[in-house]
Amino acid sequence: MRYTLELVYSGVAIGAIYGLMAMAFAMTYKATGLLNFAQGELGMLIAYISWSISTALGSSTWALVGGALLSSIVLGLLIERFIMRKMIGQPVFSAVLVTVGLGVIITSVVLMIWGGEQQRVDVQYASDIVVFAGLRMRVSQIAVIVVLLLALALTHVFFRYSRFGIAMRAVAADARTASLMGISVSRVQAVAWATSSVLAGLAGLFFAVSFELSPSIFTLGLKSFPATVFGGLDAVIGSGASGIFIGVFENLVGGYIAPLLKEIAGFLMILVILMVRPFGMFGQKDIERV
Amino acid sequence: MQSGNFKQSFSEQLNLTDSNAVRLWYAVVLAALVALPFVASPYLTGFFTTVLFTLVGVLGLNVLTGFTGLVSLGHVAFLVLGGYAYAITTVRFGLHPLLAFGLAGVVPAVAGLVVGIPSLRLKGLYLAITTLAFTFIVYSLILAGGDFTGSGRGLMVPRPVIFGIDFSSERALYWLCLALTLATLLGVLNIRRSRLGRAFMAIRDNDQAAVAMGISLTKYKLLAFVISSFLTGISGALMVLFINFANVEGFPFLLSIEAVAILIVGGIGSVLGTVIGTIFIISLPEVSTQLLGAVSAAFGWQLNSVALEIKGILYGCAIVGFLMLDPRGLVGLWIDLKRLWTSRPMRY
Amino acid sequence: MTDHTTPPDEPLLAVNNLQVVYGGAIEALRDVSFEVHAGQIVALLGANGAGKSTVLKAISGILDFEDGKIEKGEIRYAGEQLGRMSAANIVGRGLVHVPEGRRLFASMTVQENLVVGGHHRNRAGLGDSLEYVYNLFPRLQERRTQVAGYLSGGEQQMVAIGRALMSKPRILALDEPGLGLAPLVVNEIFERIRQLARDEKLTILLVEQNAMKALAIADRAYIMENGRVMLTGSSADLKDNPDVREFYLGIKSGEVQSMRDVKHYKRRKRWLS
Amino acid sequence: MTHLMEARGVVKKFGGLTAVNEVSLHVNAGEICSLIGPNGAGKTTLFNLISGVLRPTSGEVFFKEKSMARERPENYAAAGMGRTFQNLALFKHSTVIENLLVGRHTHIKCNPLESIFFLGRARREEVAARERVEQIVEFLEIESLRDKIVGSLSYGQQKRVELGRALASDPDLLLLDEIVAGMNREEKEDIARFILDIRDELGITVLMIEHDMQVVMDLSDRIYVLDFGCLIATGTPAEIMNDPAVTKAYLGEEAPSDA
Amino acid sequence: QQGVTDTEIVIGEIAPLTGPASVGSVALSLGTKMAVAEANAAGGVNGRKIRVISEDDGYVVTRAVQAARKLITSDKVFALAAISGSAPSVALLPMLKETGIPAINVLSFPDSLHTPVVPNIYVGGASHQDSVEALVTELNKLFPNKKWAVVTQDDELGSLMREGWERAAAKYKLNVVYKTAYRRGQKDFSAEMLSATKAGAEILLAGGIVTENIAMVKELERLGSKIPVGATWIGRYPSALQAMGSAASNFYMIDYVVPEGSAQSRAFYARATKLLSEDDLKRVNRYTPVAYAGTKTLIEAMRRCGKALTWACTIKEMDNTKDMETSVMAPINFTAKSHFSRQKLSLMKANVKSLEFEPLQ
Ligand SMILES: Nc1ncnc2c1ncn2[C@@H]1O[C@H](COP(=O)(O)OP(=O)(O)OP(=O)(O)O)[C@@H](O)[C@H]1O
Ligand SMILES: Nc1ncnc2c1ncn2[C@@H]1O[C@H](COP(=O)(O)OP(=O)(O)OP(=O)(O)O)[C@@H](O)[C@H]1O
Ligand SMILES: [Mg+2]
Ligand SMILES: [Mg+2]
Repeated sequence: MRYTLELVYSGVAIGAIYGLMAMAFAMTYKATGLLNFAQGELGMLIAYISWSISTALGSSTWALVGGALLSSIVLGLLIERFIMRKMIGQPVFSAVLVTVGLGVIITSVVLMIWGGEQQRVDVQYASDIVVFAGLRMRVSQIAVIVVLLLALALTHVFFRYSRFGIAMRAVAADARTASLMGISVSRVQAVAWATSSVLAGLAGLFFAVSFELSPSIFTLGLKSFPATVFGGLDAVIGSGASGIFIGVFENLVGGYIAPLLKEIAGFLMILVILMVRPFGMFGQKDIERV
Repeated sequence: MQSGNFKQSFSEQLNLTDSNAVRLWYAVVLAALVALPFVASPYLTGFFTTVLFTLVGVLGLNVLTGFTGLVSLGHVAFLVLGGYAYAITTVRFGLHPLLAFGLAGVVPAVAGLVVGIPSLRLKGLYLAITTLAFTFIVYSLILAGGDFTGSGRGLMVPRPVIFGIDFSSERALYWLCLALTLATLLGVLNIRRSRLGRAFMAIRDNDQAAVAMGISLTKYKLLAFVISSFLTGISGALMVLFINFANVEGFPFLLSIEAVAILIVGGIGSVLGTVIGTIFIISLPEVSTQLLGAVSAAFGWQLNSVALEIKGILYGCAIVGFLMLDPRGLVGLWIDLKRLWTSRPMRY
Repeated sequence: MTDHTTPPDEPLLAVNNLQVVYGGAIEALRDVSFEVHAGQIVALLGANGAGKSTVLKAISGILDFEDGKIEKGEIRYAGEQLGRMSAANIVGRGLVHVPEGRRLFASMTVQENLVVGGHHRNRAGLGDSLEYVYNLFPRLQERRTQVAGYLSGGEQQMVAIGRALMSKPRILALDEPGLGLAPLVVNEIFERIRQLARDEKLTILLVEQNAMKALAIADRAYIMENGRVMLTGSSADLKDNPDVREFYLGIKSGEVQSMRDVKHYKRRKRWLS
Repeated sequence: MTHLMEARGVVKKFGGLTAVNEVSLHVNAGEICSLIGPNGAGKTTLFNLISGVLRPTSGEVFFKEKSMARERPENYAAAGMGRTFQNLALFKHSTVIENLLVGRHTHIKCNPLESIFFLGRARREEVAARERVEQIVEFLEIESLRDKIVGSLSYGQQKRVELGRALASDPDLLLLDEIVAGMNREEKEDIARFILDIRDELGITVLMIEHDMQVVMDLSDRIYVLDFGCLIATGTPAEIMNDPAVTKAYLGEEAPSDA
Repeated sequence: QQGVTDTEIVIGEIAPLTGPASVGSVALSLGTKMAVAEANAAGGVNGRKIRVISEDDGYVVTRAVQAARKLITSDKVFALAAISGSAPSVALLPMLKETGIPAINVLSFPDSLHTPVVPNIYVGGASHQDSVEALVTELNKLFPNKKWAVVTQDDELGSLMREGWERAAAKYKLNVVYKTAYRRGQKDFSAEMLSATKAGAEILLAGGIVTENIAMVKELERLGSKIPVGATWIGRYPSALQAMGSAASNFYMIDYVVPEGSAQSRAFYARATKLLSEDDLKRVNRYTPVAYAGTKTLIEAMRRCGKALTWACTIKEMDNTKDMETSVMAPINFTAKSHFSRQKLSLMKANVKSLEFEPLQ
């Protein structure tokens, strides 16, 4: 029982990070109809940048968080303005591949600037341990869970009380017609890229804090695919929630069935889910009738 | 004199080319390719060998993704299966190399049949992700395969001797790859211009209409997967022969992405594009290395490891740049050039 | 055709010597010029592939989505050059284009489609417009929560028109509004168009294949062939033009001839050839 | 007498809404029949039921005396049913010729392997297919568009390709869904003439949905009128014209050819 | 002989100098650089200066093969001072056998490189099996009859380590309460560590490379367990210790390269500071001395050949390598019978403050 509880807890902790990444994926997908394959790399880059900023300012937590938010927004906007905007209305997979190329660039840049060594992102209290109901939790883990919940709440409010959600769907569905409706495609996508990169940045940062900062943490992007697909590529909130679910699921598999299966458990899970629900749990299925 | 090329009979429309000039070019290129190993350095021969066996696999992917519009991010799985099918059948069971080659195609083809099943329900990126999942499963299976697959250690694969031809020399291997590549090329071009290829493209463009025209989605989607994985499997076997070694580390997941990159950078759906794309992507690292070497030599830089990362940056920039230049891929540029050439001095 | 000595009242929309090229190779329009004055209904007629839709695409600034480009010529709207302006800004200035082939957001409900149409409106204005559209097309009222992708062809056409009206445009460019609509509804729509022009001073640029109806409500019409404007005049004049009567209205020797009596395949007479 | 196609009490429900309700109709060989009715009456849905795109909730469709209830959708074409789509369902990224050739699919018998080797039969069949297709191209006067990518054609041009693709399959029954929509008078006349000819010369039976009363009234031998999924009238053009129910539900007060 | 003029000798080196796997290889090539620089400073090998061409294979096997082909056939190098990681080096084997070019590898030593003996290939170091066996033996001395947990990778490395573990376990009748493999590249070890502690493990064999070990150690810390953790030299980077932070307080490492805390190591760093640039110095780690030793041995053999430098002679002299002192690890020995110089392994302990490993006294 206590064992299960422990498994679930640590599953939630890692799942929250997947969740943030998954939300980031869904956010760009919802507004552009493409999966940003550079997202893991983006998260990593932001983690590095904010780490450098904070170390430069005497490793202060606020510098770290501020740096992350600032750099991620800037990066998101830059990417949209100078790269993705040119791909509006172009074949989806050309655009997707551009993000792949972007990922390659980012990885090399990171290795070039910061080298391949592991770094420790030490934030006050972050790795301190709180004991609650017998569970030993790191502050950073609690923080990421809280952040995910916040992000979920905010996006909910955002989509609920603004017409932006619909505009995003319109742009993704048919950029040309959307612009005929007076929607500024590039503005909508800029917002989407910025928010998505903030989410990705937070995910990357938290990952770096709770594990380590190294040029291999971009794999976090790949690891979060199952969450995104499970929730539905365009379901921002769904994906976020699914992150937790996948995290817990993986841990239970690892703890009860076989650690070897743990890493692919998420992918096995979505194989099953997609057979039943081809557009994920909360995904928008596309309509076609003749 | 002929004022342009007019078809005299319908069968002429079916020919792959209609101008003798083009035929001549084909002949020249072919001759050059065959003669290459005599003039080129072993290193260059090796490079072209890489291009050739990669091309086989990517042409396979093109049938699936380019023609039929089913995107696969997991093609490396078929590559692995093909490679291991060859390795295991020859090393463990001492099968005749030719048979082994057959199996190197058939085993992945069967797997393709299985992976194809989701494609009957799933669309676009959702399908892509399932193929990705499939890759991880294959990796795990191979690693769990114990001595049979040589798990992590992999299997040493000796070059075969077929009909007295010893393929252990780089030349012989090159010619083998060349032959198989040309065969594949022809096959894929035939698909492209025949009923089969049209069925594929019909499914890609509008599956409901395709059904109304009498095309069975189940049959043709699975067929696309089978053909595609078969070719990729063969490519895998050739790759294993090239590196004399079957090992999962030899087939990193990135190869899947690279294959897709080749397709799109070259020009998705176009056979010519696939060829251009393959040459382009495969030579990128080499070229960038040379470039870097030259530059650093010119400026007398000490090339420390850090600078080497520039290669990665160049690689990425090339992909991004060319796609932003022309989202149709390199073949798009090629077409524009040709039109500029033919329709001079007028533009329309 | 268009005299460049600016008439007493500056036209709301003026197109001069427009040349459009698709994919750097296919010339769809050449030297197209015409004017639309405020409150007018102007009709564009022409055979398939004549370039009518291309004109509208050029005006509303969505050519680049199809790799099309304005090579020459200018588009003046309310004293501004539209040539380089982004589609969104053009809509913001009150020029709205109902594209051909409906192009609804298939996975959204009817109501959501309409709301997207009213992107620029505040909540109150949005409410009014919704109401207006719904009583223009009662059919949509019933279907409002249904996914647009599943609507019938005609219903989709209704949504497309309604969606454009949602943004209270100054000038409305309609590409074959009557397409696929039942006769009753067509009459209804054309009646409404006439009203909008008359009562709310809405200016209308109308591409329509049903010349009979178009000429019935238009003040002026331009007839296009192969990317050029071939003939222009007030609807009244055109109605009497023998060629127009034969090829566009199907009226021969006084009355509309039956489709069965059309013996031979087209021997299309060109005004210029 | 025997009907080429007959629908017996077909019903189609989409969730709550009944799009087609207990409709029975038939088409005799060599006829030109029309199906008219207000928007959303269920005409296209009925077409989809007849051509196997959708399965009826209840009721049955017979084609050449044979029940199609158990037929797989992709077999309808081979059975001799050809159709066009109201909202253009073309293969956008392929050329016009390729589109029409896909229409020939069921007439080419070679198997995948033969296609890959492309020798003997495969090649012969391809040649034959192109011959037929070129005739159709000529017929429809779209020679100039032959090698254009369909997606780049104008709406009306695409309509013609739709028609051509349906014809390429040499159907016995041709279902035309608003084929003349988006054409001007002159072009409508051509298509009209054309429809008469394929009936008279090729003996192809036609069932069409149209909102253009001119075309309907002038061409049809018989007309079915659908409203809210139910048949409300059937008969010759003359009868339909004077049917008050039809006038009220569909035509409106003024004359069909409203000058 | 190829690669030799009367003024210079060209030698080659293949390693994954780019990509996340580069940390070790970069340091490696620095080691080669040092050895060569020293030799050249001392007037070169019998008057010939040595030049190194290093090729990057990015740990892609096909590229490793191409790199080797380039070095041997195009650049015509005389010898190879490194032939990349495990999988690539095995792939290179046939080509190297065929050409017969002398090569020494200190980055990886899969069995097929040295058993059966390949005339022209030499490897120096300690196999993963031996390393783990030694690690377990030493730890078992320090912490007798504890309950063991063993976590290894699912790939080749993992299987080798398990082999070593089995040997030791059999020899000392060790009591293992938790034994599992994880998928390569895994980052989160909460489930594993939890199960291990639940099973009552009192000492952990961490079979990861770097990241994995870091994750395991930190996870144990979170779970509040202070059990000793042992790992092998693959991931012995100062940065790893730094990333572990306080969690490393009970972290042990087995390696055949002297610990940073030792006098020899300090001496080596002093030497490095002379020969390497500022930012290169930052990239030095335990792979630098390894390569230094390897290249030095190769150079030594070449020197003994005298003016008439040939492959045959070099190979002969390599075979005569006896107690070759490199000051950073136990002496290196090759004979015609054995081309694998098994280096003596010793246990060391992490020092959380200095971020160094210190010898156990
Ligand atoms: N995206 C495109 N790429 C290339 N050519 C195009 C494109 N769109 C249209 N064309 C060509 O431009 C010409 C005019 O097209 P347009 O759609 O304006 O005709 P239209 O007058 O609207 O015809 P219709 O009445 O059938 O709608 C046609 O010949 C068409 O083939
Ligand atoms: N797949 C579907 N799911 C839900 N409702 C549908 C579906 N297909 C059609 N409908 C509904 O069924 C009704 C009939 O549609 P249908 O397309 O048959 O009308 P129609 O007679 O063709 O009208 P039009 O003349 O405008 O084309 C419409 O109200 C439409 O909303
Ligand atoms: Mg048009
Ligand atoms: Mg319809």
